Formats: sequence, structure tokens, C-alpha cells
Amino acid sequence: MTDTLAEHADSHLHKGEPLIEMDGVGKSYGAIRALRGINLRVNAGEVTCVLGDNGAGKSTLIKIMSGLHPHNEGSLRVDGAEVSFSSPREALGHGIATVYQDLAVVSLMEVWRNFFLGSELTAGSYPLAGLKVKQMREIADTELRKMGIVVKDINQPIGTLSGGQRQCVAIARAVYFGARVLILDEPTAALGVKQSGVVLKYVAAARDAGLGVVFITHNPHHAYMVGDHFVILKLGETALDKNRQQVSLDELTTQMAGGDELAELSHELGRQ
Amino acid sequence: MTDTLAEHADSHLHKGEPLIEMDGVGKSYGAIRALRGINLRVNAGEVTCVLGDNGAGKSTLIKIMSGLHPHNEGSLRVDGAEVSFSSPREALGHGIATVYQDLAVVSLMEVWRNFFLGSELTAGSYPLAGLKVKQMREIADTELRKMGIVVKDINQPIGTLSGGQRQCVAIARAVYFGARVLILDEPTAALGVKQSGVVLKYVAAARDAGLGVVFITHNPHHAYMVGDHFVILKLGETALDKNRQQVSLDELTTQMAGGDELAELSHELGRQ
Amino acid sequence: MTQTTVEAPAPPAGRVRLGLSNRLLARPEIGALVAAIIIFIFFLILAPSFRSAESFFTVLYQSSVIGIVAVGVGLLMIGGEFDLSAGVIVYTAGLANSMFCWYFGVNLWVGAFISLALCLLIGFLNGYLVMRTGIPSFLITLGTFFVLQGANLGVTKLVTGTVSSTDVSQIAGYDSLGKVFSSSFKVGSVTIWTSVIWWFLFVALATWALQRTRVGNWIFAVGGNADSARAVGVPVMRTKIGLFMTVSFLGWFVGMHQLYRFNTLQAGGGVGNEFIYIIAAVVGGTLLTGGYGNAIGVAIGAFIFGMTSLGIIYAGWDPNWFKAFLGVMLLLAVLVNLYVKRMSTMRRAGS
Amino acid sequence: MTQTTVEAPAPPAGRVRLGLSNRLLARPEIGALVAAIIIFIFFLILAPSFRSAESFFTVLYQSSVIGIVAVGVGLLMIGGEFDLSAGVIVYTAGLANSMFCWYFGVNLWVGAFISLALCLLIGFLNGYLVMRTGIPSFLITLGTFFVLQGANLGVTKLVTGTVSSTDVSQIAGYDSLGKVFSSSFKVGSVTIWTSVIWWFLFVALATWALQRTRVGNWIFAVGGNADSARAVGVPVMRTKIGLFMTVSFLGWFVGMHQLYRFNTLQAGGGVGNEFIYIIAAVVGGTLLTGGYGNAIGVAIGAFIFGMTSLGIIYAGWDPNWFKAFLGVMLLLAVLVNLYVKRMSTMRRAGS
Amino acid sequence: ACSGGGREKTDESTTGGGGNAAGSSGYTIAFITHETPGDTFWDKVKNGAQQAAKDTGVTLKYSNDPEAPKQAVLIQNAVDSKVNGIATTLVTPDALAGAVKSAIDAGIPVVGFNSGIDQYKKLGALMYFGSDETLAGTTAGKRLAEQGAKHPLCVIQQTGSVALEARCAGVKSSVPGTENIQVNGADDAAVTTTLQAKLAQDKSIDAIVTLGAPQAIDAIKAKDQSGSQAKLVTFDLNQEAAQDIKDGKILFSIDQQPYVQGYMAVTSLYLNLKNGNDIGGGNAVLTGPSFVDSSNIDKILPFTKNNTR
Ligand SMILES: Nc1ncnc2c1ncn2[C@@H]1O[C@H](COP(=O)(O)OP(=O)(O)OP(=O)(O)O)[C@@H](O)[C@H]1O
Ligand SMILES: Nc1ncnc2c1ncn2[C@@H]1O[C@H](COP(=O)(O)OP(=O)(O)OP(=O)(O)O)[C@@H](O)[C@H]1O
Ligand SMILES: [Mg+2]
Ligand SMILES: [Mg+2]
Repeated sequence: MTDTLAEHADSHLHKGEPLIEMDGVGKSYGAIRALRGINLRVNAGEVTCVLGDNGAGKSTLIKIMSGLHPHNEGSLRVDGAEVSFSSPREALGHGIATVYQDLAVVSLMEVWRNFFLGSELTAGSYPLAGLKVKQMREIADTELRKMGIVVKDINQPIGTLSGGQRQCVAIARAVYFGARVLILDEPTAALGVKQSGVVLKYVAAARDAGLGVVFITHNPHHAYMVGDHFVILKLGETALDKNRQQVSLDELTTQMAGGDELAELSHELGRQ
Repeated sequence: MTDTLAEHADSHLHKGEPLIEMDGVGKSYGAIRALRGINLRVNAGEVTCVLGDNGAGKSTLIKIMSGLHPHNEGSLRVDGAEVSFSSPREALGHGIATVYQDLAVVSLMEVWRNFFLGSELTAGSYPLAGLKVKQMREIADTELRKMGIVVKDINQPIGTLSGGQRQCVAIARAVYFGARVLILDEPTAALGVKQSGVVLKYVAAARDAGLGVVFITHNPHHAYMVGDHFVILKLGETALDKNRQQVSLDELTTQMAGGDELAELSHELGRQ
Repeated sequence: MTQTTVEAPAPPAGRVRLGLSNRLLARPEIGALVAAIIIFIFFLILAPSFRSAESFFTVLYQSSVIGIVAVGVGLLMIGGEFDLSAGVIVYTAGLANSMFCWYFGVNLWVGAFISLALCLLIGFLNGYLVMRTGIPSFLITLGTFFVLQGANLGVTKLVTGTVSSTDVSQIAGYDSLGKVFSSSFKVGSVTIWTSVIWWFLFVALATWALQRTRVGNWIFAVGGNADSARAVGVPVMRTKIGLFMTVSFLGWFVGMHQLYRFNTLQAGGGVGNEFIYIIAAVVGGTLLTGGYGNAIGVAIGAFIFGMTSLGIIYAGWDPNWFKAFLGVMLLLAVLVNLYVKRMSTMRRAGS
Repeated sequence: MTQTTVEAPAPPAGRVRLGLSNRLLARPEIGALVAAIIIFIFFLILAPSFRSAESFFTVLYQSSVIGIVAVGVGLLMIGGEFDLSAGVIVYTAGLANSMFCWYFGVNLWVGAFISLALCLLIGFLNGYLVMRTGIPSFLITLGTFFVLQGANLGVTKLVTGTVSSTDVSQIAGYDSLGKVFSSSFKVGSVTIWTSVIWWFLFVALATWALQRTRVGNWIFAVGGNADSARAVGVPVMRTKIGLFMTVSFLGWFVGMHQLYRFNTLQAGGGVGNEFIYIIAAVVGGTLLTGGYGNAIGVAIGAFIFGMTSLGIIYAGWDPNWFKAFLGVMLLLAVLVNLYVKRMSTMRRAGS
Repeated sequence: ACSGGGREKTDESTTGGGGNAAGSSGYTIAFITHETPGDTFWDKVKNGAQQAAKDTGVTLKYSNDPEAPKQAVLIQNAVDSKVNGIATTLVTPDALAGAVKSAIDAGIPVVGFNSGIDQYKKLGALMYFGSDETLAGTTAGKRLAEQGAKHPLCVIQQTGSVALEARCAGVKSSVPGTENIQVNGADDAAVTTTLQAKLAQDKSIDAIVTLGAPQAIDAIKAKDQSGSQAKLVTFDLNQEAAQDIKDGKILFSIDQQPYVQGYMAVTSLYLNLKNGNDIGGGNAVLTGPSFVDSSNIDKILPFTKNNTR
């Protein structure tokens, strides 16, 4: 783990320096307005947690950062320069790697091919350059083992893995290729307790290696364990934007649940 | 909620009576053995939680119960009679409704059509009987609102909903049609705190209405809040099988994490 | 029994009621309709002889012969499958009827029913093989296509010694069957074929079945995502086999029309029409990958194809370039369809 | 900088090493190969005149003419798209070359390059329109198919006044082009056409590109799931346009072969061949929905098609039933392919 | 229940009766055409060839492909099979030259038929039986012109076919006002409506020339529908078309006597192999064009029922 992140991390990163800045960013699908007036900074060496209800616009927000959808309003700056990514390839070129909620894997392709998809290791840079197949297999295998996932055969199609195992491949890939910014959309949703732990360690390690991390989760415990900065979205707008110093776990939980419903729930279920 | 479950629940259910019994059930995909020697009882009026690592075989287990895959070994009894479902339709016929992890929704179809798919309300029973479209729209809308999901237009294709919203449709559907057994595979994974709370309430309500519930989750807190019976799978075999009385939340968490890794993690991250 | 309750939240703002014009725009066949109207006006302007009721009904007749089978093919495509044997089965149906009755000297009605049974069996086999083997329908029905094509020729040659069926007009039952399948009547100077009326009927039935019945729901589901459909209890196998049988039923129907209109059939006929059906379905807005489309759209698609292929003649354009004109018109139709659909989702969402 | 570490767990048991026979069985083309061998033995037994080296090389030649374009079509299908214009573009290429040089009286090499540029442009347009409009490639290339078919006929009639191109054998450059595209040599009594060698070369190149290059990875990805591929940074548009251009390049290549072997071309030729290419690809194990397949399989598919269609003639079977035999053989080939593949995954998983 | 109009049960195979068993003379002859499967014209060519094979005790190997390159492969196929003789159509002589040469190099005699009258000698074929498509068209055009037709419509049922285009070109050379139209020959309804549309578009069309008998039947339907008074003539015959000539619905048919083409191609090869004969003495043997009209239809009608004319 240490190796990977240290190796791949851009060595010019300085903790606290802004990597991505959003100013009044908004986004509409057709005429459904999913996001509006978002201001957000992703700083090097910090974890920014984005929280919020279902349909609040979290995924939309990170899709803008990762170049999957262009934004309609406001400005997006990366390393101080204004950009509007026309493809995820460009974002990757800036060292921004993403784990998407609706997994970006190709079911029929082998696990290792999925791992390196779009960032293949080749003997040269021209498109028909030979792939370093053996090396790629080994790296994919090693990175998955680090997460506690041992696939029976690294050549099996990724479609035959369990939901959580597939998620782990996506995470391991993003960690491996994220040189400056790592964006994770509900990475731990499908994961077991053990694997979730590993992911949280990754997030911490990435932060420590100086990367900027955007972390989306519905689990306030997970968020509070690693986050430096918390943003809560509600119906496409910012509802809370605080630093770790300004907010406690309980407050965060309450805010996420939109009131003190959770406590009420425990009470109502009458079991605790 | 009360209405729905009370209305649809089979009135002959007696708390504690076994609805589904599995004896030494095993399942192989090709020659990958995903499950072996599973003994499990789903009782009326009880919540059985199935827990375990990624790839442990949880989804495989519930796919057998819901008729999606036949089992290779052992016996499956429903209401005392041995069965081997050849299709999910048969399981539904026994009042067994399921929420699948890899969502069984048809992206291009309207939300309400998805809600009623396979169990349409018709004016008669013959295949060309007219659909009660208006009624179906209303019911779908109402049931979704109960979960706190208000879709802009119940006629929009379900593919345009957010991940969590789609999950809610699947859950609402299963709750609505589950007359005897309700099977939920990681229903809360993609859900926000509020929606998760609603689902937990549903689970409790179903239990109280006398249904047998099978609940898969990676969140020990959620599991412990509603569960009566806990089964942990490891590499396709039963690793723990205890009643609520025999196990505490901490013990459960520790078992799920495969040791005391979580405590160690909090320590390691050095933030708490 | 109920200790826990969940309350429905108050209905929030933002719930959408669509205005009439928007509801109209939101219908999936609107794109095809607009395309059809544009092409229609186009030919009205360019082809003087197109501007008569006779011409219009000739176009309608041609469209109906394509359109009846195309409705079935469209349903099947919505259900996620192809049928490449739909073109030749028309001729199989006619040849079977005509030769059976000629050879055994029985009433044509008997042959018509035997031919129907044969067609339904072929449809069933198509569906059954697709579902059982898991081989894509494109391949299975390609096989059926070749086999039927060969059998049409081989059997006809064997039975009649030539490559076309014998004249049925002297065999008993000809008149009554002719009334059912291929009569026409005059309104003023215009000849209206009953096949046009049958076509409208089939389209109406298919539209209703798709939108308003359980089976229709299943068709969309098996085409959109067969695994998900199965998981929630849709009888995928029955639905798909039924669709294949619908196509062969409609193929049989047109086969009867051809036989009783032309009295003899060439054994090599029908080849290539399977693609015309698919083109009609797709131009009418059916998704090639399944799960989306509607019967009225398919009917409009058949009309566009029929109108274009005859319109080029009415306009008197150089016949050597016929196919090129056809290709351009079809592309235009699809583009217009797409454009209108985009517009309509914009407006719908925006309202 | 590193405070936290994650350790890799010890390698557990259960990691699989496959034996040679299993590794062989796991190759995706093995099913097609077994099917080819079975059909080959079948014809060896049934058709005496099939049992000569001459016949084998005639079959190889026929397969190469199908196979060269089929390799491109196979790659394109793995990439998730169709090209229905692949059949006529062969003739477009040849006609363009021959008529341009005849009309303007220039060296055939000039015409060959102009024709190449034209074909690449058509391929580019196909790809660009598919990607830009979002209309399925089936429709776009259907349009191109019609347009090219019409243009082939229309232009040829315009230039030569007949429906075939003029003889090129007297125009400068004929001999050298003939050497490149359509020479043959004798080994004993057997004639070997260079097109067979070119075919092997293209197959080898495609196999290598698919398995061992970055572009190959992209092709599988855009066909398997274009959205996911885009999301992880695969240049989807470039990849797909490249595939369309590959198909038209190979179409051009075969067009050159046809022209310099036969000296004149019929303007109406090539229609229907697009499906033969698709059949070859699918019989060879390419998934119609994209994302799976391989070039050797497609080559074997072309060989199966070539062998079957000529084998029926070598066997001297009733030509009226030709298509029926062809259909049955193709279905058998696909079934064997499927069966072997199932067996192999069983064994692979089981080892 | 026996209904009228069915098969005449007493009518046994008329083409049978005596003759040799196929293969009894020991020769194998490959018979290769550019037929599109299911065409009535080619069916009669085939019938003639089969009858000849039976009469001479030859084993016949029939194969066909409308595309020249594939037809060339079929010729190669015959060479590989080491047949004793090859009879082939030469509709695209330039394209087939190589294949024919390889047959001749292998010592296999080649006979041309149906088309290629100008080039068969150049290619090295021994004999030729057939009409000439252009000539047939010219003759038909002349006779139409005599009837006063100024603006005939020539109906091509197979797009891009060299032979069909040649027929229309022949008609045009006699009647300059000739116009071509392309129809989908595999679908009677499409042929009918296309002709209907054309007749509506251009009222000055005063004659229709169909290039195959089935299309003539469709043309009658189209004429009825559109009320056109155009004269109808056709190439080739089938039973219905013959009846229509008798009924006066079709003015005449240009008959190339396809049965003779097939019969002679095989027989001539047999005689050449057996006896070294050269029918035609170095010149093409014409099988047509001959006219079938009301004057001779009564004599010909019975033969069309046998599918031999
Ligand atoms: N492609 C699309 N077309 C139309 N509407 C969309 C599309 N994608 C998302 N939306 C809408 O935009 C809103 C925000 O969606 P988004 O996926 O960003 O939510 P989210 O916060 O990620 O929710 P979740 O926690 O459930 O994943 C939702 O109301 C959703 O219905
Ligand atoms: N269709 C399949 N073909 C082959 N192997 C499969 C298939 N489905 C599942 N498996 C394998 O079976 C094992 C159990 O999978 P399953 O989906 O039941 O796990 P799970 O406990 O639900 O995991 P998760 O928590 O990640 O959802 C995994 O190792 C998986 O790779
Ligand atoms: Mg989301
Ligand atoms: Mg699972």
C-alpha cells in the first residue's frame, strides 16, 4: 500500500494547496436541475466528505469533477486553471481517478484487464504498442490481495465476481492510478466490515501521501473516521459545509438524517 | 405501511412456525463451489440476518430461496414440503418476495411498471386482461412516498433515478408483494440514513405482521437493531448461527470483521 | 400485530402535470409521425402524380403488406429478439397451402389451416430453440431462414416440377378465402384493399396489448432486461416464444393474402423482406437492443418505407439511383425521429 | 509521509494453475475449431471430389475472400457495432479505381489510392455519424449500404453506360497491382492465391492487436460496456471510428483483389455479402452484442462458411436444397461451438 | 373430398419414360449458371440439362451464383472435381476468363451457353448455345415499334444484372423512348405496386416489357389497377403467361427456348467427349429469339405445362 501510493503520488503536492475548486457550479439533466450553486475545494492532503440523502446530487457532483458530465453553470478550476473536461480521459490526465457508484467495469473482460483499462502498461506509447501482460497481471493481483480479496483466477471475467469483490477492483484501480486526486462514490456500500476497514485505511494513506480525497458515504461513522471537511447536500444545494473542528460525530449524524430520526428510530424499534 | 403489510400478509401465519427450511444445501457455479452444507430456518414473525464477508455466498443463498438458481445439494423445504424452484415466479407464488443486490429493475420501463412487473393488477386473470393502470400508478406512488421518495413523475423511466431511489423502488415492491417471506439482499447499502431508517422500520413491521424476513447487511448496527437470529457465512460455510439471546452487538461486529480488526482500525487511524 | 408505523410524507411541490401539447409530444411515435409527414409533404411537392387519392391508397396497400408482418417483428424486437425467417415464412405459408391442396385435391380451407399450424410450429421452434440453447435469435432464425428458403424451393420443385406453385383459382374454397384475405372494394375511383383494414386492426390490437395488458408489460420487460424480468417473476420463456409465434402468425396471414391475390407464388420469393420489416420497426422508433418501441411507430415506419419506395417512382427519379434515394430518405427519417424525441424529452422534463 | 500500512494477506490455497489441455480448451476459438473439423471430416466422407489438395485450396481461397473483410467486421462487432455497408464497399472500391482510371486515363495506382481514400472516408463517416448522432450503427450503415448500392449502379451507368466496369487489363499499372493483390503460385498441382496469405496475415495482426495491445483492450471495452469504458478513460469515439475504418480498409483490399483478378466488376455486386461476414464472425464465436470474440475464431467462421457452401457443391447435393443444407450446417456449427465452450468452462472451473 | 383444380392424378411424369440411368456413360459434366435461385427461366434451363443428362447417361453437377467472382470459384470447383466437361454461362466474360482458362489448361472441354456469344471463342470455349440478350431485346423492340409503341417500360427484376440490362438496352436500341425501372422480383406485391406507381406517374407509357414470366403476371395486375392501356410483352414463358398470351393479355413472348440451351449444352459436351463432334461448326448455335404469340400459342401451350418451354 505504502509503496503504491508513495510511488504514484505526484511528488509536487503540498498539503493544504487547493487541487480542485468549484465556484457556483450547477448541472441540469435535460431540465431536471440536479445541482446548483455548489462551492467546493478539494485540498491536497485532506479528505473532503460529501454526504446527503438519496438523490441529493452527490454522484452528479463527482461526475463533474471526473469529467463524465460537463457542468452547465459556474466554474471548475483544477490546479488554478479553469477547465471543462470533455471526457474522463482528460480528468485522468490531471491525475484525478474515480470510483463510480454504478461501477465502471466491463463484465466480460478479465479482472486484470479491467484493472488497467484506459491506463494500460505498454512497451511504448503508440497505440499498437505491446502490452506488458505479465506485469499487469501481477500488479492487479497484488493490489487486490492488499484489500484482502483473493480471486481464484486473475483471468476470470469480472462479471463472475461478487458485488463487493467487483467494488474492490474498482477501488484498488482508482487508488493505484490516482496521482493527485482520489474520488470515491460510496465505495464501502457493498463491502464487508473487513473490506470497509481496508478502504478507510486507503483513504487515510492517500491523504497522508498528499493526495486530495473526495469521499462519499452514507455512513457517518466512516465519514468521521477519516474526514477533514464535511459537505452535506440537500436537493442539489449545499446544506452544511464545515471543517472537522466545527462539527462532532453526533451533529453530523443528526444532520445527515435530516433531524434526530435515528435516535427516534432506535427508540421506536424498541430493542436497544 | 401498516395497511399494506397487514392487507397483504397471509393471515394464516403463526409466529415461530418454520416457513423455509434448508438442510445441507450446497451450490456450485460450474465447478466453483459457492455454498456448502447450509442449514437454515426462516420462521414466521422472525428476522433472520445473514452476514459475512464479500464473496462469502450470501447472495447465492438467497438466490436459491427466491428460485433464481436451483441448489445442487441438500434439500429446501417451504411450508414443510420439499421444493426445488425452477423460476422466481414459483417462489413468488409461495409468497416469497425478494430484493436482489444487483437490482432487478428494467431501466427503460416506467417506475410504476417496474413496481408491478410480474404481479400486474388486471381486470381478469387471462393474459390479455386489461391493466388497471390508474390504480397501479397510485399505489406505486403512495408506497414510494412512504419511504420518503418522491419521484418527479411516476411515468419516468426508472433508469433516470439515482441509485438509492432505484433501490427504494425495489424494496417497496418486495414489501408490497411479500405475503409470507421477505428477502432483502443488502437493501440499505445505497441508502441514506433516513431511508435506511425507513427500511429498518419496514423490516420490523413485516416481522410484526408475522412474515418471515431474511435480511442481508454489512452493517452490524442495522442487523442487531432488527434481527432475531444471526447467521454468519465464511467462504460458503456457516461460521456462526446464534439467536439474539446468545450474542451481543460487539460480539457480532467482531465476528463479522473476522477478528478485532475494527478496534485496531480506529486505533490505527488515530483520530477518534 | 402492528407496533411500528411509517407515515407517508406530505406531498411536496414539484409534482408534474403535463399539458396536452406536451403529453402529445411525449408519445414515443411522435418522432416517426413527424418524419412521415415531412416525407409526405416532400413527395407532394416533388411528385405531381403522388397527389391523388389513388396513389395514396396504393401506398397504403404497399405499406400494409409490409406493415402487417412488421408489427409482429416490431413486437418481437421490443421483446429483444430478431426473426430473420419472417420474410420467407410468408411464402412458406402460401406455398404449403397451395401445394397441399393441389396435390391431395382438398379444399383450400383445409390447406390454410394446415399451413397455419405449420407456421405456428416454425415460430414455436424458433422461440424454443432460442430459449433452450441460449444461441442468439439472429443465428437461430438465420438457420430457419436458410432452411425454409431451401425447403420452399426443394419441395415446390418436388411437388409441382417447377419453381412456382400451381394456380389455386380453380380449387374449392378459393372464393371464400379470397374474400377474407385479399378482397378490395371501390370508393369512388379508389381501390381499398382489405389488407389495409386488417393492418389497422393488427396495429390497434398490438398497441392495446403493449400498453394496456399484462403481456405488454412482460414484452417490454423481457426486451429491456430479461434477467431482471425473470427475477421478479415474468415468464420470460413463454413471452418470447409467444412473440415468435405472433410473427409467424402474421407471416402466415400475409402469405394467405399473397396467395389469394396472385394465385401462384414463386418458390424463391420473400427473401430480403425480413430486413424491410426490421427497417420499418427501427425507423418507427423501435430500439434494436430491445425494451423500447410501440406498434403505431412500427406502422408509421412501414408507411414511411412504402411511401418512400413508391414515392421515388411517382417522382420519376432515375431508377439507377433508387437505392441511394431510399438510403438517404431512411437516414433522414431516423434523424428527424431522433431530433423530435430529444426535443420532446427536453420539453417534458422542463414543463 | 506514511503512517498507515496495509499488509497483503498470505497467498491462500485455491489459486489455479491450468494444465496444458485445459489451457487449450479454455481458448475462445476452440469451439469453432472443433465445429470446423467435424464439418471437414463430414465432407471428406461424403464428397469424394472434396478429398484433394486442389479442392482444399479452392475452399481456402473462397474463405480468404470472405475472411479478410470478416476479420474487420469481427473486430467491429467485438467493439459493439455493425457495418452493413461492408459488402458493397468492396465493389465501390473496385469500381472507383477502375472507372476513375479508365475515364481520366491515369495509372491504376493513382486510382487505387484514390479509391483507398474514398473507402477510408466512408468508414470514417460511418463511425463519425454513429458516434455523433447516437443512432445505432445498424441503421447508419444500412443507409450507407443503400447509398453505396445506388451510387455504384448510378455512377457506373453514367460513366460506362452499362452495369459493369470496363476491363482494366490494358491500363498502365495493371501488372504491378495484380502482383500485389491477386497473384497466385503453384505448389505441385495446387494453386495458392496470395489472398490466402494476406488473410492469414490480417488474422495474425488482428489477433495480436486484440490480445496484446492497448487498442485491443479498448476494443473489448467499448463493445462490452461503452459507458464504463468512457468513464475509466478509454477514447471510445476514436476506437470505434478506427474500427469502422478498419472494415472499410479491408473492404478496399478485397475490392482490389476482385478487380485485378476479374478485370471487370458488376455494379450490382457485393449485396448480401455483409451478412456472410456477420455470419462468419458469429459462427466463429463473436458475440452479437459485442465485447467478446477473437480474430482466429472469425477466420475459422469464414472457413466454415466457405467450406460448407463449396462442400455442398463438391458433394453434388440437389442444388434446390442448397440453402437448406447451408442452414442446417450453420446451426450445427453454432451448436457444436456452444457445446464445446460449455464443456471447457466446466473443466476450467473444475480443475 | 376431391375438389376441382387440383393435380391431374393420372398425369405421370411426362419427362420420364425410358432413357438411360444417370451416370451410365461414365461422364460427369459440371453445369454452371448465374441463376438467382428460384427463377423460372433457369428452372427450364436446368430441366433441359437434366433431361439431356438422362438421355446421354451423364452425371450432372449443377451449381449457380449470380456474382461473377463466385461463379468463377464454381468453375474452379468443377476443375478440382476433375469433371469431364464444363458447361457455363458467360454473362461476364472478362471476369470468368481466368477460370475458363484454368479449365482448358486442365484439359477439360468448356461449352458456353445462354450468354457470351461474342466472347466465347476468345475465352476458348468450344461451342455456344443460346440467344444473345441484346439481340433478343432488339428483336422485341422492333416488333413493339411495328405495333406503334413509342415509350415502353422495361422492368428489371434484379438490380444490376448484366443480362437483364442487356435486354433492356436491346429494346432501347430499337425504340429510343424506352425507359427502365427496377423492381424487387422476390415480392409480387412490391412488383405490382411499383408498376402501378410508374403507370400513374407516366401516362405516356404505351408498352411494358417484363424480363421474366412471373413479372408479366404482376404487370397484368398493375395494368388492371391503374387502368392503363399499355401493351404487355414479356421474355420467357411459364404456364400462366402462356395462358395469358392465349387470352390476349400478353401480346407476345420472346422465347429463348431455355430448355434447348440446357439440353444442347450437355448433349454437345457428351457428343464432343464421345465422338469429337463440334456442333455449329465453329459458330454459335442460336436457340432464339423466337416469338410466342396468338398465332402459335396453341401448339406451345401443352409444352409449358411440362415446364419444358
Ligand atoms: N441521467 C439522468 N437523467 C435525468 N435525471 C437524472 C440523471 N441522473 C441523475 N438524475 C437525477 O438527478 C438527481 C441527483 O442524482 P444523483 O445520482 O446525483 O444523486 P445521489 O446524491 O448520488 O443519490 P444516491 O445517494 O441515491 O446515489 C436525482 O433526482 C436523479 O433522479
Ligand atoms: N454467476 C457466477 N459464476 C461464477 N461464480 C460466481 C457467480 N456468482 C457468484 N460467484 C462466486 O460465488 C461466490 C459467492 O458469491 P456471492 O455473490 O454469493 O457473494 P456475497 O456473499 O453475496 O458477496 P457480497 O457481499 O460481495 O455481495 C463468489 O466467490 C463469486 O465469485
Ligand atoms: Mg449516487
Ligand atoms: Mg451479494
